[in-house]
Amino acid sequence: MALNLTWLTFLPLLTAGIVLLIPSRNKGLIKFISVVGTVITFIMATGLARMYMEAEANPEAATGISRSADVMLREVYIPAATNGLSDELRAKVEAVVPKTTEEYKALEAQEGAIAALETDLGAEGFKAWGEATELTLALDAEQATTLRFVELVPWLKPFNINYFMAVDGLSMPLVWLTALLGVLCLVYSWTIDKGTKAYFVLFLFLETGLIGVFCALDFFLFYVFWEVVLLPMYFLIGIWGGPNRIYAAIKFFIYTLVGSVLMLLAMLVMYFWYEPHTFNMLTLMQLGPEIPLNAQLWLFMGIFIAFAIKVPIFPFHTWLPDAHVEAPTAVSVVLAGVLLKMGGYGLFRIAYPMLNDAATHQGIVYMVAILGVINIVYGAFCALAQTDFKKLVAYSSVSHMGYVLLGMAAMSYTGVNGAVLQMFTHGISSAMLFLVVGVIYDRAHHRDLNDFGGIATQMPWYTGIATVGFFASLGLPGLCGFISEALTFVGAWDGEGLINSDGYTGSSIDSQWMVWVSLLGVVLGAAYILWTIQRVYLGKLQDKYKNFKDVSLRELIALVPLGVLCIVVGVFPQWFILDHIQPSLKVMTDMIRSALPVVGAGG
Amino acid sequence: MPESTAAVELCKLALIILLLPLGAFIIQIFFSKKLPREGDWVSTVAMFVGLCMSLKMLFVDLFSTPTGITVQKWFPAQDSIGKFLLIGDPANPAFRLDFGIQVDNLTIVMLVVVTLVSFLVHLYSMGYMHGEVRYNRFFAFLALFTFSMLGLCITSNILFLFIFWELVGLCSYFLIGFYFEKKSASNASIKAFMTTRIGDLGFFVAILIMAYNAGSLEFDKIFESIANGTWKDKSILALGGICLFIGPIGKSGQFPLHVWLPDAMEGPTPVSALIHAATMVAAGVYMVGRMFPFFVGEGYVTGDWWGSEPLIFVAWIGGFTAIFAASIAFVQTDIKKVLAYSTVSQLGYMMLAIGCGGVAAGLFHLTTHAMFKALLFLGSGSVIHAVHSNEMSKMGGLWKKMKITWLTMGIATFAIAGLPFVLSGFYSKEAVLTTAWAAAKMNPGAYTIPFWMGMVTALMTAFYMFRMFFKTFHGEPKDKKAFDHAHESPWTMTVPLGVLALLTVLCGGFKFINKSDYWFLNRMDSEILAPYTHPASVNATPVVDDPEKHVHPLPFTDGRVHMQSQKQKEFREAYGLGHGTVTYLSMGAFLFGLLGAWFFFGPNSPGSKKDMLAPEAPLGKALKPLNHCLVNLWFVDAFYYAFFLKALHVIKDISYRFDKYVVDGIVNLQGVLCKAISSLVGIVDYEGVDGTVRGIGKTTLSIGKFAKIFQTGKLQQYLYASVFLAVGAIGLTVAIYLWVG
Amino acid sequence: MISTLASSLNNGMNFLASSFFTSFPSLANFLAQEGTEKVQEATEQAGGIGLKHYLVVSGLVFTLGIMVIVMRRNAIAVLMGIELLLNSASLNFVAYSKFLANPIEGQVITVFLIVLAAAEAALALAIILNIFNNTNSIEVAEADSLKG
Amino acid sequence: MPGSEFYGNLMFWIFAIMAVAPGLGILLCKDIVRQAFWLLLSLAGFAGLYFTLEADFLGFTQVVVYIGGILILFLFGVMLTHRMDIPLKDVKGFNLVLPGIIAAGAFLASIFHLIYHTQFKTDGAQETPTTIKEIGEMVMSEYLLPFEVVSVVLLVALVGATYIARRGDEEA
Repeated sequence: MALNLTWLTFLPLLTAGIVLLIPSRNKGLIKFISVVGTVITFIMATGLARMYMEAEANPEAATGISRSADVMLREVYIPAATNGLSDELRAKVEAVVPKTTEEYKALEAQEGAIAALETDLGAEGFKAWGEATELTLALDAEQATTLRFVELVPWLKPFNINYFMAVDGLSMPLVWLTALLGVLCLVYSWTIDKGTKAYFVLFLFLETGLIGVFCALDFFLFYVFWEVVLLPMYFLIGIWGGPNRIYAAIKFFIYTLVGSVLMLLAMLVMYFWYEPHTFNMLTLMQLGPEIPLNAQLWLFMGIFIAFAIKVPIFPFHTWLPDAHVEAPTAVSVVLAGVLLKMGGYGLFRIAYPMLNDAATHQGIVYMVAILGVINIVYGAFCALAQTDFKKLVAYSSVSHMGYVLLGMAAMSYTGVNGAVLQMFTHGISSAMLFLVVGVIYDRAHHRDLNDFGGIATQMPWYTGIATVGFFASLGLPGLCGFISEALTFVGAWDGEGLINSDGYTGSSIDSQWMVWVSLLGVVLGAAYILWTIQRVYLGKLQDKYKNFKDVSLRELIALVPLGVLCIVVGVFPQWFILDHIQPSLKVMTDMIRSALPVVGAGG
Repeated sequence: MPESTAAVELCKLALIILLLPLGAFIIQIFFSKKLPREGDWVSTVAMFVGLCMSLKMLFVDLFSTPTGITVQKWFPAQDSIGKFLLIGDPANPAFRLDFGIQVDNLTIVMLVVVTLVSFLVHLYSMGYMHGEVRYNRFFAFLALFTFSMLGLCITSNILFLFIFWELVGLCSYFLIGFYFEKKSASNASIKAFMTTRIGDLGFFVAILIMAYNAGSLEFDKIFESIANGTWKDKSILALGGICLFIGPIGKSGQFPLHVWLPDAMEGPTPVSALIHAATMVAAGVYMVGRMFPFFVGEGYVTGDWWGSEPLIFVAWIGGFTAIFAASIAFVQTDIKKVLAYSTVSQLGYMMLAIGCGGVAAGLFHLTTHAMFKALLFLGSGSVIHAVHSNEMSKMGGLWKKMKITWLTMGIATFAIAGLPFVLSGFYSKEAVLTTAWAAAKMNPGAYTIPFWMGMVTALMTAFYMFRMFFKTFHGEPKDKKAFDHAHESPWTMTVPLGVLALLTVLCGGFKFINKSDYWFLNRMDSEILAPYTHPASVNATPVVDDPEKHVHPLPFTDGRVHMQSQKQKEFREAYGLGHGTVTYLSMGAFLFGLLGAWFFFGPNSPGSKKDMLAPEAPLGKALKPLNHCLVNLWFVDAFYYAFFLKALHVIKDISYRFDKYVVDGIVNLQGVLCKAISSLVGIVDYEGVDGTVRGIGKTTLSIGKFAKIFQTGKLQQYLYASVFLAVGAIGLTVAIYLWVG
Repeated sequence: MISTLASSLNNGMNFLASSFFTSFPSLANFLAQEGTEKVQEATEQAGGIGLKHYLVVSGLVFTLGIMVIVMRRNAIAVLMGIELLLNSASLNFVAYSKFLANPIEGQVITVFLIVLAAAEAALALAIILNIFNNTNSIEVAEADSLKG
Repeated sequence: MPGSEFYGNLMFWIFAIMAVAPGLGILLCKDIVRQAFWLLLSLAGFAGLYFTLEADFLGFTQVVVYIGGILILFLFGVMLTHRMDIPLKDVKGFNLVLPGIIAAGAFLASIFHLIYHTQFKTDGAQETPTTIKEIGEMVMSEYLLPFEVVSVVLLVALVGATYIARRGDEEA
């Protein structure tokens, strides 16, 4: 089983296949196989991450590990792409495909060369040549320097769609987090006994979709995985959910679907209207300047709304509390831990790099920033008003995702790093919180905050871990929450942002009032978390909670790794993760800011 | 600059002191149940070792030269985990944060204070907390607190200071809410954490300003960027200073955000002693002292410290808090509340001192205050332990039963009231007031009122402290039963009291130990003046010894010359002259405070006999409105509760209702809309299209029925009908023919 | 509608009467022996037997035929009525052929008409016999099984 | 001797009356057989009219076919359907008398109105040559198709009539 992205993505699917074969009677075997499947995926993900880190440290050594991009292109892609042609034509095409961008420029320089090529290669041959050249240019471009573990095989040749999977600084942490949460959630849902087989198969299916979304670098493939994720979630919420699950599942499904339709529209527009008809994200990124500004604005809005629904951003967030309240614990852990990151990841991977003129447009920057601030403060206020434990945590997720937007709008190095790290850290802390809610829900079978009290005396270990989780999401220094928040705020305040009113230097969000208000959001965050801790854990123990057992092994396995992760990221952020995601984010930020008339210094 | 081996040695020592409590905390958390005596000795021993090390630093380094040591910096692991945060390429980083350790006079003093008080409190709580339900958890939090407090003292950059600052806040949250079964305790802990968190908001914005403008967050880098003008945006410097001070307002309980400190008395007494008297609240003072050049801003280069707004802001807040808190302390009946408000008042004093430019005076007062306030708290702890109640109404005449506590608390009360020339309290308070006096000379408009506030507070302090002393230990025992079984506390509690009492006396005596005047002030000033006064600063001149103006150059041994600008010169002179008048004034304040307290509350004094202050008595009636204000803590708490909390609840309800009905409403509306449209389409489809089809069917049927009538089967009728048709046809053709024709 | 019927009825009556009586005065003219061709018109105008006379006769016979069919209840009587109708029609044909351009055509058609009448009568009688055999009655009214 | 027209006219009126009057007879008398004989008279009147129109061949065929053939057929019909238990007299019943008169009157009025008002474009009495030759030519030349069709119709009628009548016997 070679260590590459394809195996990583489709291993859960394979496990799901195996689980399907097992008769649904012996639940034990089903659970065991699926957990083993996710554990292997997690080990592979860690291995890949390890290799990615080494590759970061010394790029030269990396070539040995996995075939680099252009080797993959030469040996795998071109033979596959041209296998339809006659042998001598294939040889001719392979010979002619330029190795580097300079070579292509030289070829382009002498006029008539390409026309001559077209004649002697014939239509079929010329089409294959065109696609191969386009890919070489894409892989040679600056964005591709940090791509690793490239998988490139032509998929739907007539439409120039190829199976293009790769991982860089932006997606590696999220892939690893998905694998980790996959293991923890399956272990946690060991007690699911209603339709176990369906539950585990759907979960593995979901995990494949998620890993696929983060690795896909072909827009079409991205969209396919995006929909693959949507389907199991619908069933998981719809069948194993709480009392009002149907409403929540439908609302979730339709909301995301509407968004994905907008994205599909934008994708097709970009495919059909602009010259090199391709779905390949890297070429589309180079395509940016050719799209006129107002077209870019329209496309940007379409894609932005699609991801805004997923993030979720203020006006489109109402599905989140319902989905979370109704979803079973393990599902809402994955939902909060990873699904919300698909939106943020999408904005970073697709919306900003491809449409960077629109992204750096003053109006859009302000819109995104203001939406971020609203998300933070509005989410915090709503969280304060909740009496349902899980809904409170859901709204806290809405509030925390606001930082991602703030960091993104700032588009300074620190801001972007802060935003990406926030996605990772929020994934950990919110996953922990939802597990914490799940543990207490399994015992008390209700989530009314005012009805709890004094759990600390009855379940000390559980309270300890829950406190770590709560204070991580509160943003206490020394835990993961603070690092990303601090970076985001420094980034947002950072003068080297994009544009401000009096010209193109200074902080992107110009007036620092946005940071002041978001800090107010942080204080409110502290308020509702402490209030929750007081209502649930402190105070006198009610007699009906007298016989609660403390945290069981299953719950410990789910909670402890996240707790440790919280502390490790909090104490060693740079060593653990920032060092590795830094270079690719720097490349991406430079590319996006290149759309600026006056390039802000790399502050 | 490569760290000299000596510096690295010193910083390593500091690092060890830092990590000791952390180790104790980890051991306590995980293994306390298995350890004998639930592991309380683990953190106590750790504290003791820490204390010995810091004492070594004190005696070895601080005494080594008249001006102590210069700044020693060391970055433990700058390339690996030490490089805490690095964004952008290392050469020109967008944001860089390294974990560095900085040891200088200020740090050593703080280390000594923190470890000493922490050790004594540990010792004390072994006795006081004996038998509590979460005994091991208490010591774990104490260790964690000490760790974060030490971390705060030795970091070399502002963001790490902020990190440890919040960790300290967290520990105070845990310790205040230790008895979390009591709702009031958990409320108090939340109140403490939230108020400090609001303060931290300002602190964090200041950090953001520094990160952007100064490029780096190291203390020396920030001051250098101000000094050599690389600071990007001068206008924001003042705002930065004020924002930075909002942090200490929250943490050290200054005026607007002081509300949490009295409520923090819900926690166990050792916690109050350690956290809310000696260390945590002092963190704010330490931070202001450490960041003094930033507060002064431009003035630091020109030497004119008394013009900058942030500094004036600090002085004013400090002065006002002092007088404000002292006034409330008059009417408190709970012994710990009195001490809490006295702490707030004394902290106001320290802020006033630093605000007037006397960093050394402020920190000197901080040190002495740490000693006697810790002593006072621990003493009150043993009294409460004996009487099992905080209310002074239950006490009285205890001096017979608790000789040691009475003696030690007596010394502390005299120290804080400012017994002239004998106890440390007098010297540090006198230093603060002289600085204020000198500052009033330098910038009369801004500093005269804070000076007088300080002076009045001196009088009030003496008054309420002796009021507490007399009410607790002298007069008739008010509660017979409580008095009977009151007994002296065990040795673990009384030994710390003795040690602290000894130190309170000793601190005063610095003056005699090595003869040079202002032992403490020289070391602190060297700290503030030497490294940051830019040699090329405007018209800086060397200091010349002038005995009658009490101006003495700092005796640097490493070849540096004590430079100071014109303003500094004037300030030094005013300070020297001020000594005399201020001493007399503060002696007067002490006497008046003592007499007033004795008069009203003394053992057999006229006031207590006739109970002058009773509500019905003439004086009592006159003071009734003032009393009402004081009892209600000047309505600050009530205002906060009514305004902020109510607003919060209202806003949260509005926003959630908005979210539920409007935003969600729209989504559901779309759902409902779709259903309505689809049912409409259904109806149209069924009635319309299908309707017409059925209609056609029906009509043909009815026509058929109608037509049946003619199909009678009778031949003749057919013929009959056809004849008529023929006739009709003929008529028609004729008609048409005529009509056409 | 009724007034036109009434007026056309008395026109018809006085036409018959006038033509009946004018034939006699023409007799008188005749007696006065003017030329034959003049006599031709004279009989024309003067009431000689013209086309209209034959038409009137066939109209009358046709109406009587209808009355017979409608009023008689016996099937065979009905047949007789039909025969009357057919004969009046054939008379018309012959009358027209007499007074129009090609005198023979009308007669040829009448021959065919007579042949058809014969065939029709035979068939009708066979049907009547069949009805009679089935229902033992040849009441026209009773044979209404084809009612709608 | 009075002019030939006189006799022609006279003959016309006699035959006209002979044709019309029996119609009333058929209408009124009850006995079916008498009706038959009235029909006989009417047919004879028609034959006479043909003679006045110099259509002698027709006259003869009328007499032979109509009176000789069809009338006799009618009589057979009457005899065959005659049943002892039902008196030959017509049974009163379905009285369409009044409506019948009205219908006839209306029809008559409209026919006469037409006859009276239309100006027939007559070319005057035509000299009609001996009709039998002419008719034969016409039948054999212009009217060949109708002649053939008529022969087929006769054949069909013949077969049909016998079939229908005989089918009745089988059943019985």
